[in-house]
Amino acid sequence: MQIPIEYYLVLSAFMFSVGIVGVLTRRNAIIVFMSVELMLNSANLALVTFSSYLGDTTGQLFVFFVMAVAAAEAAVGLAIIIAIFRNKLTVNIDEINILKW
Amino acid sequence: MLNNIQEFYNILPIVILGGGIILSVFIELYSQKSESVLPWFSILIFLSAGFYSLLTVANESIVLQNMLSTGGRTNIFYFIFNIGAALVCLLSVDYTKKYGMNYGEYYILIQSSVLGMMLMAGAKDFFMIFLGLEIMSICFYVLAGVNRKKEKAIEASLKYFLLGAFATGFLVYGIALIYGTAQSTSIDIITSKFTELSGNIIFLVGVLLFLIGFSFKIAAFPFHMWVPDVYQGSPTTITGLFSTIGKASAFAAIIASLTALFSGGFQSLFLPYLSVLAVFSMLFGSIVAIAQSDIKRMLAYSSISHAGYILIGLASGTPVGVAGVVFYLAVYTFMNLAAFGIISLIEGENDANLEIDTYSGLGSRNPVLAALLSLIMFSLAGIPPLAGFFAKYYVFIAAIKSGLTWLTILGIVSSLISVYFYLRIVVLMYFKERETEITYSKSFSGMLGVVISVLLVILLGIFPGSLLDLIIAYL
Amino acid sequence: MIDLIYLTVLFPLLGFLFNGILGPKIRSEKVIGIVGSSAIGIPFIVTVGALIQTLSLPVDQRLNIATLFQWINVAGLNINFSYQVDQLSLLMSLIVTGVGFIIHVYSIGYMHGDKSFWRFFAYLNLFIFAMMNLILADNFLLLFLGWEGVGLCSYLLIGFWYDRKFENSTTSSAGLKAFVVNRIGDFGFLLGMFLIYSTFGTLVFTDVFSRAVAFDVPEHIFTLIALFLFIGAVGKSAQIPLFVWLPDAMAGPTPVSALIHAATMVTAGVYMVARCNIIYASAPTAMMVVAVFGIFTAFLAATIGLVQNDIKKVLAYSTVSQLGYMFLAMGAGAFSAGIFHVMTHAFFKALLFLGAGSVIHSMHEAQDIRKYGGLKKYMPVTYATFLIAATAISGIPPLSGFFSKDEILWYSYSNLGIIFWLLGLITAMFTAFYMFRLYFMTFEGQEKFSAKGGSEVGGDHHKLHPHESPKLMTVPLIILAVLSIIGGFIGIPEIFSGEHGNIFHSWLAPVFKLAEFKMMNISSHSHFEELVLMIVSVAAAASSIFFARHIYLKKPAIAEKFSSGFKGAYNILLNKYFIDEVYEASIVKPMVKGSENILWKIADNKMIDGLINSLAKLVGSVSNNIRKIQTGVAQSYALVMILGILVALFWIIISYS
Amino acid sequence: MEQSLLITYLLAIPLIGSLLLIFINKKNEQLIKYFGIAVSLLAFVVSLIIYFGFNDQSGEFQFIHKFDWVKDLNISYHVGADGLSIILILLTTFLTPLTLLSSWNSIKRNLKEFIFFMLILELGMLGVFVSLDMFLFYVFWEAMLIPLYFISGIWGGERKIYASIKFFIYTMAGSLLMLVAIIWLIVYSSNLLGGFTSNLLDLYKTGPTIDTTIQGFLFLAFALSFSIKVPLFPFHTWLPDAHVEAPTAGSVILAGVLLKMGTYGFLRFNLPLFPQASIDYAIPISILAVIGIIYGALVAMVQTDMKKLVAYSSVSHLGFVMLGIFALNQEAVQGSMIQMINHGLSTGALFLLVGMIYERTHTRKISDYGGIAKLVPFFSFALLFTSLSSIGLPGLNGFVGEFLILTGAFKSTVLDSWWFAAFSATGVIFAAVYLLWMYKKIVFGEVTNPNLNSLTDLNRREKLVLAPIFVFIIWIGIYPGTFLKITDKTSENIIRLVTSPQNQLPVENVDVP
Repeated sequence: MQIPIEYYLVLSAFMFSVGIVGVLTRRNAIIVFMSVELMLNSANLALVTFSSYLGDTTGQLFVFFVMAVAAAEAAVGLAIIIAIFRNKLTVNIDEINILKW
Repeated sequence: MLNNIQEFYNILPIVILGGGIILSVFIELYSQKSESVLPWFSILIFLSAGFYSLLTVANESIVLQNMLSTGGRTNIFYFIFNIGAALVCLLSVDYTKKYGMNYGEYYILIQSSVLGMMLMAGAKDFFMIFLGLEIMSICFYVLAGVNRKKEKAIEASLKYFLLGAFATGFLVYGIALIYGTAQSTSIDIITSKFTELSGNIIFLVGVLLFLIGFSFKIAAFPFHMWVPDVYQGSPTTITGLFSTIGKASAFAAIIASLTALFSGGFQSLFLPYLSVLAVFSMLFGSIVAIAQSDIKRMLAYSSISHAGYILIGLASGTPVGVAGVVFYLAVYTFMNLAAFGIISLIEGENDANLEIDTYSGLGSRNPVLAALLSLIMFSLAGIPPLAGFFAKYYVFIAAIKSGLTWLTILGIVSSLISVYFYLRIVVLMYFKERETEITYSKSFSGMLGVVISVLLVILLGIFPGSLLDLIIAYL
Repeated sequence: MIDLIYLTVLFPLLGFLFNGILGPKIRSEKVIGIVGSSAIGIPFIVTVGALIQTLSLPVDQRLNIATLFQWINVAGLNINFSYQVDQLSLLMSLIVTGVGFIIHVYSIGYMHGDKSFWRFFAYLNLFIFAMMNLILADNFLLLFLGWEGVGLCSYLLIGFWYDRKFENSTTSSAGLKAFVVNRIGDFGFLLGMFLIYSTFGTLVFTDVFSRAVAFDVPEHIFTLIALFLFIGAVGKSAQIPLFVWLPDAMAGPTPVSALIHAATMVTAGVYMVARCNIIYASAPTAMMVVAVFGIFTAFLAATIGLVQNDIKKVLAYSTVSQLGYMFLAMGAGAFSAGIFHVMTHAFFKALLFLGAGSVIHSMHEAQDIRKYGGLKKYMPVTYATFLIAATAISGIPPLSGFFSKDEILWYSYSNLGIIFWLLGLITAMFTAFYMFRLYFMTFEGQEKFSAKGGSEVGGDHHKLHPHESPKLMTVPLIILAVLSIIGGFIGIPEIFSGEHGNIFHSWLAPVFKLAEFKMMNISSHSHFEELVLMIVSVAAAASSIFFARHIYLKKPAIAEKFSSGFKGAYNILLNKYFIDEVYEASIVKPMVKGSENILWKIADNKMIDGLINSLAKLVGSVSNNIRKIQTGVAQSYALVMILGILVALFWIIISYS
Repeated sequence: MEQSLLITYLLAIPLIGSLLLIFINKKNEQLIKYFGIAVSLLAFVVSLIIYFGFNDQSGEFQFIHKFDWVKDLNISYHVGADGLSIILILLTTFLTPLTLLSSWNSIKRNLKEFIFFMLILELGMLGVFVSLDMFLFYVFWEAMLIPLYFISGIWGGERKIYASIKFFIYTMAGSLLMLVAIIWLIVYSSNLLGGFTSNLLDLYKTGPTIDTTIQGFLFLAFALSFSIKVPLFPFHTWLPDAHVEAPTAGSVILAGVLLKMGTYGFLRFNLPLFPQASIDYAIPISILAVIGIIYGALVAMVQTDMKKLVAYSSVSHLGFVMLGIFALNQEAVQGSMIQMINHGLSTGALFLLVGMIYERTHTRKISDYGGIAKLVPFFSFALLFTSLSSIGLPGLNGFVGEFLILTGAFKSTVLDSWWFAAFSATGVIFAAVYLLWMYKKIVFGEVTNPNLNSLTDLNRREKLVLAPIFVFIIWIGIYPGTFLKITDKTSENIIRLVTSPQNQLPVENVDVP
C-alpha cells in the first residue's frame, strides 16, 4: 500500500518550518547555517517524493545538484564564519552589528 | 550534446567565459605578477564575450537540450553583464592595490560570477536558473569579504551569506513544489500548463516562493534589509558589481522564467504582489536615503528605490514593460558603476572620505570629478536630457499603458523625494566651501572606467533609440 | 490750419525733449525759458488759426478729425492717434495754450535762480503735451493717455523741490498722494471705458455718441457708465471724497499750482463730462449725483477756505469750491454754462495764484497771510490785478466771474430747484468773504510782517523789504486781469443780449445738441425771475465783501473773538474736517498693517511656506525613525523577510481558496 | 511643409557656443565675456531673421524641422514656431546679451562657468518655446532647471542654498505630475492614432476627445506645473526667495523669461489640448489670478528688500497675464501675449537697475537709501521710467497689455462677470503705490545714509544695457502694432481651438485604458 504523498509533503513542510525557526532563534552563526542546510534538505525530500510519485527522474537529478550546491555553500560559509571568529572572537550574530541604520 | 557546429557558435560567449576562468587559474598558479596581468586579461575576456554576443544577437536558438536559449534578449543581457564586469575590473585595478587585496582570485571570482549570471539570463529550465544563481551567489559571498582585514567587509559577507542561503532555501522549495505540480522543470512546459494549473494552490505557492527567492536578490522591499549593510561593508567596486549586474541578472532570471506568467490572464494573479513590492521599495528607498550620512549607504538605499521603478515595469506585464525593464537595467548599470567608480577614486585609505560632507567644495578642487558625479546624480534623479530620465519615462509609459496610473503617480512622488538627496551631493560639491583638504588617489584606469560609463549614460540619454530598438526587435 | 492741429501736441513734446535732454548743458536760463514758452506759444497761434478756419466753416461741418497713425488694433478695438477739432476742443485748447503760455512767461521770472531750472520747464512742457492730448483726443483711450499723463506731470511738479519739507512731511510724499488719489479716480474711469467698449463695441467719441442715441441701451447701463466716468472726474477734479490731494498739491512751485491746479488739469474732469454729455443726459440719476456732489463740494470747500491762514491753501480750497460749481452746472444740464465758468475761472484763478506767487516771491517764501499786511504800497500792480481777480471771483458785475457764476446759479434754480440755488448762493457769499478776507489781510491794513523776520525756508536772512516783482511777472498779471474783465462779455445771458446774444452758448450749442434733444425738460421760467435772482446774488456778494472789510480792516479783534468763541467749529474747519486723518486711519493704516502682518508674515511665510517646510521636515523625521529598522542584526532581517513571506502566502491562500 | 533649418541653427548657436567656451582658458576673462556676448548676439540676429521670415497671416506653425529621435515611441526632434513662440524667442535672445553685458564685473568668481550656464540656460529656454514634440518639450522644460539652479546656487546671496533647492524641488514637483499627464495623454491617443506618438499636432486632435472628467484631471496636472512656474497665487512662495538670492543676471532671466514659460505652457498645451476643461476651470483659475494680483501688490507694498518688492510685483503682473489667458477672447489673449513681453522688459530693467545700485552699495534694504536723486540723476530717471512702464502708464508698454487684458476680461463670455476686471483694475492703483513708494524712499528726500555720497552715476556700459530696453518700452507703448500683428492669427487660432474644438478623428467607442 503506497504511502499517500501528503505524508511526505507534510513532513518536508514541517522540516522546512523547523529550519526557519532555527534560523530565526539561534544565536550561533554555525547553528543558523545548519538550520539553513536543514531547509535545503527538506526541499530535497519534497523533490524526491514528487520524483518518485511522478515516476520521473528529473527530481532526483535536481536533488544531486542541490546537494552539490549545499556542499559548496557549506565550504564558503564556514570559511567566512572562521574569518569572523578570527577577527572578533565571537560567532554570536547579535554582536556582529557594526553596520546599522 | 552539441548536435552541430552552429550551436557551438551560439553558446560561444559562455565558452569564452569558461575558458577564461580556467586560463586565469593557470595564470594565477604559474606567473608571479599575476595580480597585474589578470585584471587586463579578464577585461579582454569580458569585452570579447560581450561584443561577440552583441554581434550574434540575431541568431536565436535553444541549445543544450532546451536548457539554454541564446540570441535575442539573452545576448543583450550577456552584453550588459560583460560590459559591466569589464568596467568593474577597470575600476578595481588600482582600487585593490589601495586596500592590499589585489590577489588574482578576485578577478577569477568575478569571471565565474558573470558566468553564473549568463547561465541564469538564458535559462530555459529551472535547473539552469538554480545553477546560475548559486554560482553567482557563492562568488558574491566571497567577493563581499575579500578584504579580510576590514571588520566591516567580513560582517557584510557573513550577513550576505546567511540571508542569501536562507533565500535560496525558499527558492529550492518553490522549485520543488512547481516541479511536483507541473511534472517538469522546463519553463516552456510549465508555461504551457499555466492555464489549468492556475487553480492549483500548491503550484501558486511554489511560484510565490520562487518569486520570493528572487525578490531577495533584486532587493525588493521586505527582502531588502541586507542591501545597506552589504553594500556599505564590501569594497566599493564590488558593491558596484552587486548593485548593477548582480541585480540585473536576478531580473533577467525573473523575466526568463515568469514573463509568460505575468502577461497572459494571470496578470491579475501576481500584479498586487509586484505593485506592493514596487511601491514600498521606491518609497522606503528614497525616504530613508535622505537620513544617510555615508554615501555608499545612501546609494544602497537609492538602488532599493530603483529596484522599485524596475518592478513597476515588471508589474505592467506587457512586452513594452519588459523592454522598459531591460533598458532601465542597462542604463542603471552604467549610472551606478560610474557613481561607485567615482566614490572608489575619492575613497581614502581605510574608509576615509566616505562621509557625505567630505564631498563639500569638491567643485572647486577637482572640477572634472565633480562635474561627472553631478551628471550622474542628475541622471539618477531622472532629470532629462540624461539616460535616467528616459529609462523612467519608458517604464512609466508601460505602466500607464496597462492602467497602473496610480503606481506611476507614487513613482513620481518617490522620484521627487529622491531628487532632494541626489541634489544634496551636488549642493555640497558646488555651493559649499570646505576647509580641510582631502587626498584621493590618482588612478588612470579608474578614471577611464568612470569616463566610459558616464559617456555611455550620456549616449543612452541623447540616443536612447540605439539600444531600445535593439531590445524591442528581439523581445 | 485744422490738419496742422497735431503741431499743438508735437511742439510741447519737442520742448520737453529739448529741455529735458539738453537742459542741464545749457547754462543760460534765457534760452531754456524761450524754448519752453515758444513750445506753448506756437501751438496757441495754430489753435487761433484753427479757430478762425472753423469759424469760416458752416455750423454743421465744424467737427473734423486729423488722424496720425494707428495705435492699437486688436479684434473689435481699433484706436488711432487722431485728434478731433470741434468747438469744445478748440475752446479748451485756447484756454490751455493761452493761459499756459502766460504762465510759462511768468515762471521764467518766478523760477529765476533755481538750480534745476531746465527740469521745471521740461516738466511743464510735458504737462502741456499731455493736456493737449487729453482735450484733442478723438477717443477715450487717447484721452486716458492724456488723463494719466497730466497726473504724472502733477506728481513730478508737486515733488519738484524733492528735498524740501512740506507740512511735517516731504513734497515728494505730497506728490505721491496726488498721483495715488488720481490713480483711484483713473480706476473708475477705466471701468467706465470697459463698460462703454463692451456695450458700444468702440471707444471713438463720434461712434460712441451716435450709437448711444441709436442703440436702445437700458438706462441703468448709461447710469453706470456715467457714474464710473464721474469717479474718474472726481479723482482728477478733486471733488468729494477725493479732493484731499489738491490742498497738498500746493507743495509745488506757485506757477504749477496756477497752471495745473487751477486752470487746466483740474478742469479735465469737467471737460470729460461735457464731452460725454449725451451719456449723462440719458442718465438723469447720474446727473443728479453729479449735481449733488458738485454743490456739496462747493459748500464744504468754501467753509474750509474761510479759516485757512496760508495764502495758497485759501486759493486751493477756492478752486475746489469753484470746481464744485462747474459740476453743479453739469448736473443741471447747463453744459455750456459749466464750460463758460471753466474759462472764466481759468483766467481769474490763474491770476490769483500768480498774484499770490509774486507776493510770496517778494516776501521770500513766507506764505502765512497773518504775517502780511499793507502790501498795497509796495506792490501796486500785484495789488491792482489781485483786486480785479478777487472781485471777479466774487461775482460782482461786470467782471467775468459774475456772468459765468450767475448763469450756473440760474440754471441750477431752473433745472434743479431752490435748495441747490440757495446753497449756491451761500457758497457764493462765503467765496466773496474769504477772497476779500485774504485781500484785506494781505494788501490793506498795517504791516504785520516784522522788519527783521525772514523767510523760514532757504533764502538769505537779510532784512525783509517787499518789492514789486519784475516785469516778466507783472505783465502776465496784467494780461490775465484784462481777460478776467472782458472774459464775461462773450457769454452775456439772453435777457441782456437778446435772442442769440450769448455768443459762447451758440458757439458750443452744436456740441451739446444731442444732450439738449434728450433732456427737453427745460421748465419755462420768466426772464423776470432771472433778473430778480441776479440782483439777489449780487447783493449777497457785495454785503459779504463789506462784512469782510469791516472785520479785517476796521476791527481785527472781532476775528479773534469769533475764532476763540466758536473754538470747536474753528478747529474743525482749520483741520479740514480731519478728512486726511480719517482716510489715514480708516484705509491706509489698516491696509499697510494688514498686508504686512497678515498677508506677508502670516499668509506667505507661515502658511504656504510653513506648509511646505513642515512637509519637508515630516519626510526627514519619518526617514530618521524608519532608518531604525535596520538594527544591524542578521536575524532581524530574516524576521522581516519571514513576515513579508507570511503576508504573501496569506494573501495567495485567501485569494485562491 | 518644407523643412527650414533656421530654428535648429538658433538652438545650435548657444549649444556650440557653450561647448567652444570650454576650450577658452580661464585666465583671459575679457575674451570669455566678449565671446559670450557675441554668441548671444548671434542668436539674436538669427531670431531677427526668423522674425522677418515669419508670415503673420497664417496661424500655423512655421519653420518646421523634424527628424526621428526614438522611432519606437515615435518621439521626434520636431521644432516649429508660431506668433507666440516668435515673440518669446525674441524676448529671450534680446534679454540674454543684455544680462551678460550687465554682469560685466559683478561676477568675480569662475566667470567661465557662469557664461557657460547662461548659454545653456538660453538653449533650454529657446528649446521650450520651439519644441512641438511633447517629449522634447519636457526634456527642455526640465533640463532648463539645472543651469539656473547652478547660477542661483553658486553666485547667489547668503541663503542661496535654501532658495535654489526650494526653487528646484518646487518646479520639479509640478513638472513630474505633468509628466504623468503627458504619458497618459500619449497612451490614450495611441489607441486612436495607432501606436505611440508624442507629436503635439496629433495630440491636438486627440486631446479634445477625452471625456470631460479625465480631461479635468489632465488639465489640473498640466495647470499645477505651469502655475508653479507662472507663479499663480498659492504656488508663488519660491519666487521671492529665488529672486533675492539669485545674482542680477539670474533674476533678470528668471523674471524676464522663465516666468513666461508657465503662461506659454497654458497657451500652448492646456488650452488647445483640453478645451472643455479649460472652459470649466477658467473661473477658478481667474479667481486665483485676481487674488494673485491684489495679494502680490499688497505684500509688495510692505517689503523692505528691493528685490523682494519687485518679485512680488511680478506675481501681481503675471496674475494679469493669467486673467487674460482665461478670459478666452481675442483682446484678452492678445493682451496677455503682449503683457508677457512687457513684463519681461519692465521687470527685467527693474532688476538690472537694482543690480546696478547693489553693485555700488551692496545693500538691497530700501531703508539704507534716501535722496540719491542729486547723486545719481540718470539712475533716478531710469528707475522712474521703468517704474512708470511697470505701473502701466499709458504711452508706455505696460498699459497696452493691461488695458487689453482688462477689456477682454470685462467683456469675456466665459467669465461673464464684471468683478474680475473690476478687482484686478484695483491692481493698477496698488502698482502705483508700491513702486512709487519705493521710488520716493530711495530717490527723494535728503541723503541720510553717509556712505551714499560715494555713489557714481551709471557708466556708459550700463546705459548701453538699458537703452535698447527703453527703446522697446516706448515702441510697444506708442506703436504696439508691430508685435500685436505677429500674435494676431496665433491667438485667434488658440481661441478657435478652445471654443470650438473640431476633432477630425472619427471617435469610435474608445475604451479608456
